[in-house]
Amino acid sequence: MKNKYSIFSIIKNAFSYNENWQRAWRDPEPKKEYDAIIIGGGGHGLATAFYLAKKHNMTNIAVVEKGWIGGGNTGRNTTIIRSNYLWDASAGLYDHALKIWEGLSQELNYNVMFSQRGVMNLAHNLQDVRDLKRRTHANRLNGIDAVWLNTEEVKKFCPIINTSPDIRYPVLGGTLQRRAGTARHDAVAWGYARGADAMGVDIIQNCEVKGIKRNGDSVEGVETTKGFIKTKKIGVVAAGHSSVIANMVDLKLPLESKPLQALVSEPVKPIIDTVVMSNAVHAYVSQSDKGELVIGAGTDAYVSYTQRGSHDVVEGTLKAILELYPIFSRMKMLRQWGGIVDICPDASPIISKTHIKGLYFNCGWGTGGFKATPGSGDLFAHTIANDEPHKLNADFNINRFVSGDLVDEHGAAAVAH
Amino acid sequence: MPNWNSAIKKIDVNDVVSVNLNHHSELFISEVEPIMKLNIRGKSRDFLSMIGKILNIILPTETNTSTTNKFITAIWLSPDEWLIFKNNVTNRGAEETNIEENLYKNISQKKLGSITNVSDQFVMINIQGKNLYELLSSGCPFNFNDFKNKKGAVTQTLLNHTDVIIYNEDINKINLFVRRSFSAHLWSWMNDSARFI
Amino acid sequence: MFLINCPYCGERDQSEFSAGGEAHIVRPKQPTELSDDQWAEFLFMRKNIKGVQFERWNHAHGCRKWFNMVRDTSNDKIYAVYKMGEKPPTK
Amino acid sequence: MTRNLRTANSKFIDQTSRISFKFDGKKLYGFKGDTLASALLANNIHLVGRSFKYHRPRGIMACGSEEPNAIVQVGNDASMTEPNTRATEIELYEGLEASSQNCWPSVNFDIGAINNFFSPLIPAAFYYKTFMWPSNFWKLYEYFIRKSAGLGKSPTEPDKDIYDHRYLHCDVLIVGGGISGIIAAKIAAKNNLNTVLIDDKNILGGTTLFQENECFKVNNSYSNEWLKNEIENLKSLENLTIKTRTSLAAYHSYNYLLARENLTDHLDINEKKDKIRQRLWKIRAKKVIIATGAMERPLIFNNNDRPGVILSSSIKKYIDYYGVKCGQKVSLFTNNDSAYETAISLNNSGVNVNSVVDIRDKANSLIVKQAEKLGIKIHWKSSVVNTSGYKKINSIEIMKLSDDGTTVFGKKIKEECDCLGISGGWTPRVHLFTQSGGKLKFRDEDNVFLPDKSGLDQISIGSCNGDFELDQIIKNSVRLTKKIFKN
Repeated sequence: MKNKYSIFSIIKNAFSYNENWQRAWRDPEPKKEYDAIIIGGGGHGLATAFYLAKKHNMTNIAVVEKGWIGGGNTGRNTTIIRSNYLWDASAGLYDHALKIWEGLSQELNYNVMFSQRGVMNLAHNLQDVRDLKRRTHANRLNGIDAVWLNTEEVKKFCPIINTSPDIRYPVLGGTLQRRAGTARHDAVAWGYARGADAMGVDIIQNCEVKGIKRNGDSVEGVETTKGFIKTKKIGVVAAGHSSVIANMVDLKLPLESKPLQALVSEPVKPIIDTVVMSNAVHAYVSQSDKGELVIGAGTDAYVSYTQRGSHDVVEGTLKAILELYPIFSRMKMLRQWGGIVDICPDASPIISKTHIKGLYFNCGWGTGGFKATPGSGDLFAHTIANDEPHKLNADFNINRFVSGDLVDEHGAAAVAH
Repeated sequence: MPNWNSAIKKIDVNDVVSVNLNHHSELFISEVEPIMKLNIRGKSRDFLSMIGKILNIILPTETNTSTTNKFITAIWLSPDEWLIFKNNVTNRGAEETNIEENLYKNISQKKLGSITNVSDQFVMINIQGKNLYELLSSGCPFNFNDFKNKKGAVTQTLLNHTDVIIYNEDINKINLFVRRSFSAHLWSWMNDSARFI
Repeated sequence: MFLINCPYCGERDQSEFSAGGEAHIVRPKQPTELSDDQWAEFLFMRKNIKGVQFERWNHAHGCRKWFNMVRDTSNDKIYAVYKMGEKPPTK
Repeated sequence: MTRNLRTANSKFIDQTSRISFKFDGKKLYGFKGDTLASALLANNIHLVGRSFKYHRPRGIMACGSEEPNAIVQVGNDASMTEPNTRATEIELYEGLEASSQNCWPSVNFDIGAINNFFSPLIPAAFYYKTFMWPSNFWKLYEYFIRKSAGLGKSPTEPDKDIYDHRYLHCDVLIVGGGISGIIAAKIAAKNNLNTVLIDDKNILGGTTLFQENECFKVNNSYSNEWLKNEIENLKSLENLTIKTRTSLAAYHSYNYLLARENLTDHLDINEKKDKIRQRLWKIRAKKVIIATGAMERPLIFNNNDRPGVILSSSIKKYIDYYGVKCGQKVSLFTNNDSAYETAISLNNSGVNVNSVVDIRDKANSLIVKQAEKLGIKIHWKSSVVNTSGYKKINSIEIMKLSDDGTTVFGKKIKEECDCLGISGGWTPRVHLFTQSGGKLKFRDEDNVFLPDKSGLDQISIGSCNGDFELDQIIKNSVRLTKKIFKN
């Protein structure tokens, strides 16, 4: 890497008033042709480009992004990373990602602040207890570190939770994955962008894809606001806008795009040092390294691309938060926002070839794509480079909606949808 | 006969409030003693005329309205659904059974529509007082600005996330219908909210 | 928060309604005769339009009637509501 | 209390009822009507906090919701303490206890300030560039990073206060009770429309309320007197509901808005008991009129962040409204006429105005002439280039600007002062408009973003719509309000 970050580079640059830092990535004009084009400059898209270059020697590639990199769901999520999913296929996929997270800062020479502070999932009724215990057992069979905690152990691990038995949905226990945690979301996009750029990948921002040119059953290139770019392989990683791209080639996907909201409080000194999720009452909360409480709310039931959700969704979440954490009542919320998530009927993603040659889709991550960023990029790169899925994403093909081999993860998804 | 051991009792709100009231709310909330309530559904002209004949009432067809005669009131619920309740509290006796049977024979059995006795399903709560709409607007997204001046107006909406039917009986006097299983919850919510009105 | 004009009850707050997804997807009369592809198409595949979309809504906490809505999903503007069985507005 | 920091009389502060409060454990006094900020300034306390990263001293900089610095912790009680509250928005009450945040052991002597010394080593995006070696040390680094996070402290016990919420449906909602909002409210209510007017302050009137100057007259009386009369007339309008201490929190689609009404925060501790603290209003309005005004911009120069560097219009409010002198020797730095209003107000209250540093060649407006007539010194075509004083400003350096305005030249003039007012022009408060989904346009003449297209039934009037002159504000507020009722 041209401008490796180290203690020495920091001291060196301090002497020149920090005016000589190199740009972390270039801002090139698109070439006429690339070996592959990734549509979407979020975490997943940039990771895909990074691993295409790093592992598959495809460096003549470009990432085209409608806005700015990391400005979509990468910059809008609640940064939770975990792999405690129920089915073997999902466990394989998400734990593959978690393993990459564990060495990502070094791999990228960019600190993504991956913090393994643990993720706890609470149970509020007997059915929750059964479901979560079952999931814990399934996780352990798949080599994922999950443990069951009873109410006292929950309280011990996170003392600010109200475990009183007379709240409306009392805490009956929970699961804990200690390797799970959070990361600095923007840094993930920036780190992958810098890494990919250093290997020659062109990252083209403010470049919206307007159409996909086909010749029979193969792709020939993309029409963009910066002109036509020729390519034989297109990887679509456009999250909420996947259907919009698919409609350009008359492809229908099993997706619905819905607003998902999140909010953060004003920054306060550390008060909660883990991530607690509670599906039954829909409240999950963690505290960022800046001090803000990061709270995830739910999705609306209708399709919308507006990046704004309904107020009652946020209100319901905050009611639940205050029941579980009554000490937060006087805190003020600083920001609230929405992102557009594309949801598959089985709450699992699609990382797949399509019936059109050279067109690949990575979509349907619903409300929980951030955690999978490195794994998703790695596997999608493999799929694009070899025109074949890796064994870890073979089960996540589009065809499962025809064959019926669904990977039903509604129970393990954080947000009911 | 059902067991009317309801959670709802005839109470003046001020009596049950445990926290000091800052000022007098002048709000009276009470359950209306068990009275007959029927849900009737149907569409055809024959249905409407048969109902009219039996009950001596014209069912309201205008959205969010009601009609009333000496004995009963009919509330519009949807284009093919009404709620009928007796105006006065009477012992549930032969008279009520006769009405229901008569309707059943001439409507349900003749397949003109359907009759369901919801006397026990719905609890009817009477709320009176000049702060009544302030109480409702603590938990109701519905716009009562016009409703409150329109005697006989009806709406179905949410009150603190609970389905309710609200009937404007008179100025600052409403009847509220809520499913029995939610009634205790709604009652305690009203008691709590009334403290701040 | 939308303000939805229920074709039966008039303008009401969004919280009284529930959304029912894309409208005018006809349920096949003979599901057993469909191929897997056709069945998947009916069951799962959605246009998921960014723009003007026809969809079903239910006034769940009011008259409980289903009805249709024309809404622009790119800005949430509601153009029309119409009763079930009625022809969708063309403009 | 340092008596001489109060002017003899203010119409808005009740100098007969003294209130005691505590800041950083020290017992101080203010008056009824004060905010915590005005009371602190009256006690000559400027240093109220430390910056987030370098722990540089921070002082009160503004007088309203735009305050970026004076963010304090209110209360000590584990269940009732409230972090990150703007001192400029806290109304003083008997028994108030507040303290500075993000400093240890104290705001006067803060260990964290060492970061300022090492600041060249802590560039932007510092975290991402370091703490990666050795890889298993990250957990340790993170422990310390997290310790330095956050400003205030969260309560640790459940809140004992009571909160309420209520739906409200109206024909017209007017946000902002300044001169435009008052004009709109009057027109709306007189048109038989069910109207609601909200304002986050405790009284209506905005900045016009204390604008008593020859240059600003309506119907031959001072603008403040005219407006006071108008506010009095509002009381007789039956369709109008006025809610003060109510701030708009969110503007959702279909004119669904959330507002927070503050009911007891300003009351004495023993008066708050058993009362609702705050009420959330869920408002559905047929039409919304945004009249949120404008806020003054700061100016950019070296060390412009010292305690004692205050927005010029805020200095004016402190002197004219609260009767508090932000300093005894005040300098002003401006690129527009507003600072001259402050200079005149200060002069009228007997505060020594060192000079006005103006980057313009010359200005011939009435207000500038008035200032010149009073003998206020003006450095035309000059700029403040630096300030000194660690915990409070004690002097500024002034230099001449080149013809194109890009460089400075000549001799540095050093001017001693204990307060510097800065005025970089006005920024319309378009935040609500954009939150509602509205798109902005740019006006080149004075570099401001203005409301442009909106999909909702709403308008912006007054200075949040780019009108900064009194006659324009009145004329356009009337015109636009009447227009919105026609469709």
